[in-house]
Amino acid sequence: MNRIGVFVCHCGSNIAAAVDVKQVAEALGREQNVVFSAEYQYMCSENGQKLIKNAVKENALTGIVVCSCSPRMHEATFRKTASEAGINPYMVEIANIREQCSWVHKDITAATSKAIILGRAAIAKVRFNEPLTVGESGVTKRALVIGGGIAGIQTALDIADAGYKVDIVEKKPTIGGKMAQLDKTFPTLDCAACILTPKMVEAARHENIKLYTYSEVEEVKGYVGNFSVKIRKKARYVRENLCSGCGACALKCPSRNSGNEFNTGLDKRGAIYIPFAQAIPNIPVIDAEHCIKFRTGKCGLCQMNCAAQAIDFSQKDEIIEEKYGAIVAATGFDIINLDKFGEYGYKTYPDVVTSLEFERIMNAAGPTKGHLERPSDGRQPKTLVFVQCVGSRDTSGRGKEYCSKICCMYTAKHAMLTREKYPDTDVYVFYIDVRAPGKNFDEFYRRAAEQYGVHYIKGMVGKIYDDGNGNLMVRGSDIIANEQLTIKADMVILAAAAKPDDSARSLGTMLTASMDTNDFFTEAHPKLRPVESPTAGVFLSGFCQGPKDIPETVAQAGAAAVKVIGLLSKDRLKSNPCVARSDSLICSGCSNCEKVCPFGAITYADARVNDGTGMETRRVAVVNEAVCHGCGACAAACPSGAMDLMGFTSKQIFAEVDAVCR
Amino acid sequence: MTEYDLSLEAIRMSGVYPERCMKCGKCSGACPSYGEMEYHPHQFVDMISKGRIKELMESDSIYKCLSCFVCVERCPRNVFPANIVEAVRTLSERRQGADRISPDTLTEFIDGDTPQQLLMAVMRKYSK
Amino acid sequence: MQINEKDKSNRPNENPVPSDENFTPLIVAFCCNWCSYAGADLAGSGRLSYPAEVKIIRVPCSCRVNPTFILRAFQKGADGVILAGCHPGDCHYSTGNYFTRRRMTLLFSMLDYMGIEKERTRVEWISAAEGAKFASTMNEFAEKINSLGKCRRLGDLRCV
Amino acid sequence: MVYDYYPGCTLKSKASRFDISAVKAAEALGAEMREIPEWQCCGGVYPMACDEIAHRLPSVRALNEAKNNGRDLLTVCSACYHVLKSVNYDMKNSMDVRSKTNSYLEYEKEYKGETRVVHYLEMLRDDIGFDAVSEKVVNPLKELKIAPYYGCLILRPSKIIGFDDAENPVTMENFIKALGGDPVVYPFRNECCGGYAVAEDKAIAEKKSREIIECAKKHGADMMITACPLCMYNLKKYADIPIKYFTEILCEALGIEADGE
Amino acid sequence: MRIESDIILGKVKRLVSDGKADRVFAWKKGNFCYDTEPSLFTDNYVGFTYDDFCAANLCKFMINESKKDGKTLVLIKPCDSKGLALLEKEHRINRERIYALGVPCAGKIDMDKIRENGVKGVIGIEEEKENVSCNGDENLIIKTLYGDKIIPKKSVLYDKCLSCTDKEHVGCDEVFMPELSEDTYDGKKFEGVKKIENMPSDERFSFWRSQLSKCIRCNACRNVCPVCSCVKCIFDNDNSGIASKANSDDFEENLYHIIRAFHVCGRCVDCGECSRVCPEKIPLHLLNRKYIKDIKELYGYEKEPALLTFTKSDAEPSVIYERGEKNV
Repeated sequence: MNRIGVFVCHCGSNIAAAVDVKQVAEALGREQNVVFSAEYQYMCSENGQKLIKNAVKENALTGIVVCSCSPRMHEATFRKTASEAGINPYMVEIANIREQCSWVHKDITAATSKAIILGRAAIAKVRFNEPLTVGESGVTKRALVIGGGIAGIQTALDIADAGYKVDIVEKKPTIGGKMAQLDKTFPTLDCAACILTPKMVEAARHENIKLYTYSEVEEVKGYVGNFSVKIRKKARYVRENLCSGCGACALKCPSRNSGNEFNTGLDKRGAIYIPFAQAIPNIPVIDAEHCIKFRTGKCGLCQMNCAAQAIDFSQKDEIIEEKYGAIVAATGFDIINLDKFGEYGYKTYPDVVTSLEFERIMNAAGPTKGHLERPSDGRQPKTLVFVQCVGSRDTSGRGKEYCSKICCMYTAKHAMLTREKYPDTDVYVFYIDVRAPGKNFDEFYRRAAEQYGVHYIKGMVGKIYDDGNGNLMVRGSDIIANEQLTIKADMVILAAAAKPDDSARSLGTMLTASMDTNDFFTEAHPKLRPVESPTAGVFLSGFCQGPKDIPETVAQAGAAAVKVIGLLSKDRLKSNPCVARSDSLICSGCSNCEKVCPFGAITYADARVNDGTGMETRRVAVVNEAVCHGCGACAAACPSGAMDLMGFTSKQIFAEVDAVCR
Repeated sequence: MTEYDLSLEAIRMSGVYPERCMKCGKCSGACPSYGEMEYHPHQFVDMISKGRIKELMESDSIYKCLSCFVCVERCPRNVFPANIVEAVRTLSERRQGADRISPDTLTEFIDGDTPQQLLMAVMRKYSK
Repeated sequence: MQINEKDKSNRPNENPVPSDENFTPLIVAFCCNWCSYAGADLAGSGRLSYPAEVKIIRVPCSCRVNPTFILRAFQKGADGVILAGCHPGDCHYSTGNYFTRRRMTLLFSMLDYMGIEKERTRVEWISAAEGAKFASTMNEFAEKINSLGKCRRLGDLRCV
Repeated sequence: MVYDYYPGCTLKSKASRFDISAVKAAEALGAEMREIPEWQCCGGVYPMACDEIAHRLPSVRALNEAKNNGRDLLTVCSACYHVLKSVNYDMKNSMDVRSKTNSYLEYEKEYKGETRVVHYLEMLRDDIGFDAVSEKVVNPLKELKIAPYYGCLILRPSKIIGFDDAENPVTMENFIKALGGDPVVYPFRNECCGGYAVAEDKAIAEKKSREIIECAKKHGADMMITACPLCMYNLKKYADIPIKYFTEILCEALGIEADGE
Repeated sequence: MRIESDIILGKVKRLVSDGKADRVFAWKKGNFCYDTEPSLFTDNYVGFTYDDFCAANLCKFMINESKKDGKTLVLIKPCDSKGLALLEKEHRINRERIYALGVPCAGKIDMDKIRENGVKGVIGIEEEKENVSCNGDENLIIKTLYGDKIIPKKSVLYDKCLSCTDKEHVGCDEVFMPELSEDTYDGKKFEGVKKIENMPSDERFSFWRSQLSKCIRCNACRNVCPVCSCVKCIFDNDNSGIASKANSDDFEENLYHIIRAFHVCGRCVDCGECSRVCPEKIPLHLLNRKYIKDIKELYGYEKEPALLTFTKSDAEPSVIYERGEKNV
């Protein structure tokens, strides 16, 4: 039996001046189930609240309607009042008769009758309110960072410094990511390795950080605060606890056929190798595909030469299961495959290279020891052509429709460094637009053009071909000069579009974190929650959320860390009780709700149900209340009405509609 | 028909969305006929979207396109510059007496090896 | 003040339908909590007036609005229904209003197809900062409904 | 294997050796090319304007004929291939073209682009297989450096034509390899020869054709092959190395006499 | 070539004896040649038939059949196959317990249309082989108690067959003799919808009012619909706030068809069963097809049902105001 109390607030004269509050209180007092009705100067005041509490006790009220200002202002206040008076805080409804009535309607009769109708709607709704309890769950005080590039390292360091345990999972044998491969960084031209390697070492030494390199996330279960993750630690065939990192094995390895990934395949490495000198951990790994021992059963030179007896050909992949409170995706980027861009001849001509390959060529630790030598004949190129937007801003289906953001700047950097070290070179850059909106970015690009004499050509390259004499002919347009030109070049560098790492898509599925069509992780809110995934407890760091340069990545990595720290600092997580709920008796298990849920809060389970026609097993929707945000998309998508939203049930809204339209 | 309407008509005929163009100039970087043209593929796309079709229609450039589809193939934005050139040329030729080559003048270039295919193509491309 | 629970009938026919001369339209506005409801509050704090016939029902997100809510409103005597949500791309729940957009486009198209005046339904994106837009939208909408007159068609579209 | 064959006008006149060699070689490889009755010229160029319905009709008639015969439509000429395939694409994907064309033709059953258009090279590659071709070779084209010339129409636009990678095609190279020859890979194999513009401006055709021939020679070609009579016409004028239809060298390799002219 | 019932039955028997299924769901002859009905065959095939009168869609029966142990073989026409695929996608059937045998379809015959032609006492139907009518259509020989009548086949096909755009099966375990399927599409799928769209608003309203007023709420449309597969329909759930059994002028009654159409919006497989089974001949498919047309025009075809997905550049709802006439 509903016993409802109505409390009409004057809000000084804010309401009372335009609404006849007495009449409202009287009219609402005559409504069904209303057993108490009163008006008062300031309901939100100490005395006003006391009035409510007393009325609850004296009239054994089960529901409260406050006709006052916007619920966005004082709903929380009156819920607390109800709670103190001993009834469930979710048995309170507010009729907004200030912002949406007295303040906007001049005519007192009209405003008064509207206030009465709004009050009736609130009464109609509160009749169907149910007591709701705030759910609580614990928090595992450990975070997982997926990806060990600069984004992942920075996030992990920040979390670890705040005193929380954090694990990094990196699929490659070493952390460092793409930044480790770079030569210099724009716009300051400081050496990438010099600023990155100390961070790598710090991450490795930090007491709160645990590294899982050469490992991949295999399964994620659970929800915010309580994730359970399976990590596959791939067999290195080297015992990490024994290896001293002396590198003797790598030197002795007779296999020399594998492309060296760290140098983008520009030179070869052995089947047992340490990716690069500063690798962390400094432990080699055996590439079983190329290892002679694995292929033929004979060899084992590395084993014979290992003083520490660390080589173990029988090692198997290991599955580690760990619990986490928060997960950070920091899977980074890769560059697109250029097979579809035959007109640039990347596959045909060795001297057409990607920018990442050019980074390695220019890097002192790279395959040419930092000397500018072109891959085909080792000659120093005299004329270099850079082509921007190769596959970026491309809607033809061959590339990516977005701007990769970093190419304009690194191309300017490459062009500048080339001209600086080799003043006898001619450097051309074909560009569509130069995008340099960042601190000192435009100045940097202008310096390349003005001080270093880099020829910027607004236009695009149509075809790259050879003249039969070993020269590359670059045919393109200069749309400002309105001419087509053909440049005889020695080397061409393509700024290939950057894309999210291939591992992101499957990770997104595991995390039920939404992704856009380009496989970038979607943020919870594009402006206000840029480092959070819509999936609670999952955070985003770096390029995996969208194209970013290093400073932006580091900034976002820190922001993600703060969000993680904020979450881990709580002992209990309170959840919003206004969440979706599925009626297993009615649910058909059609999955419509799951498809519209932005948070991945809906899963399916087989339930034994008896709806009167006999016991049977059915696939029914189950809402994870800790993950649901309560938007109600599922409730509107459910054709059978099995899904409903607590606090805003269909019945409640129907009752409001009926009351308003009565 | 005003010049603007004529441009719209050309756009409609070509089935192309010239507004998709991001003005990269790749079409003109690839065009084999570039040197022979007064207006180049990227200008066709640009001018047509600005309603400046008259200049294009008057220009010999419309007869210099080889319909080799290189611009279509390489355009990163799915603009079909060749279709626009064709639409402008067709509109130009649909006007009275605007045939570039008539059956009478055909004989001028015919030699013993001229394939039939060429005659057909010429009739289609250079006359109403 | 104590009131006895006596004969508080809630029958829908309690209020007679106003005759056309003194017709005042009834408009139901579903507003999402995060943007449009806040926009309405801002219209209030700015004292930007709009007709009292507009009655707002708060929902967490525009995507909570089931088409049956809208149909129900018409059925029970509403003359116009407007649904207001965050601008596409700004949804508090990231994607809710994208679903709303599709649902309502299709539903309203269907109502139009069935001969219900399409001007009686509307979707508007109103952010929390757009108090003025809220007021002007409501004024405009109310005016339109006023000129359309009483909505009878949905009630008449019966299949009994 | 039986195909409906669309020869096209040039193959029935100036390029008869192209036609005869193709039919004979197919026969030897176990494929029958049945010329469809009363075919009309495809027009030589694809009408790009969406509102040109009349110019699409000859192609649709041939395509529909093949559909009714339940066979694939085979062409040897690149230009016909390009036109037929493009029109077929429209019939499949453009509601406007499809409905206008069909309402004009009044077929009993709407033609919706069901027919598969096959180029002779595709037949060799996909249906017969270059391996099978290779087995039938009696005179391998040894020590002959052959530069395949693709031109435009058989490759572009690749999204519609879908014959091969438009920038780095390999079909003709593999074809030459199957005949025991040595394919020359050169960058201008997909550049335009000047095409029909020869009628408007001989200089363009000359410039383009010479560039292509020079490029092929520079990369070591002794001979060039093509699949288009118009390319043949343009290239031949300026070439000092032999230019042949690809079917001619196919006949040679298979040991078939195929003298047309 | 005609589709022979016996050949289909032969195939069915082979499959059952090969252990592909334990029972068969198909059609059974009725008292007359034209009143076939869906039927389950467990141990014999008495009355089994598959002919031009087997229009009923069997896929919805699979919801219950697939709850049973063992496997049910079900005959699936091309249009039914889309419904079966949706039921599978929405987890409403246990697909592993079904053996879907695609059977060819050359269009199904609407007995009412034969009657409208003034033909009575029908005892059988044959296809005329020799004389093809001038427009290329096949003719049917209707055998009646009073002698043979010849009628063009297209004139007596169900409307749903005339708007059937493809005769391709999806998701069947096996498709039997698909070459016997015949295209029955008359090229006018959206004509009906367009006709209504082109009416003035008042006329549209009176059209639908006159149609929907005929509804007797027998629920046949819902019960036959392969998409309406909820365990418990919202209209049968007193607690839903929508169902209201007591009042005849209430919400449910007035808006039943709008809500039903919306519930199947984007999921409807356009099998046309709703209109076919309606005892009052309300053209319900025109509601569903309106949604199909709108979805196609506004969003194009997509993998997911239109209401369960979106793109950021979707049309704004205002698109509706921009077309057609204005009421104000």
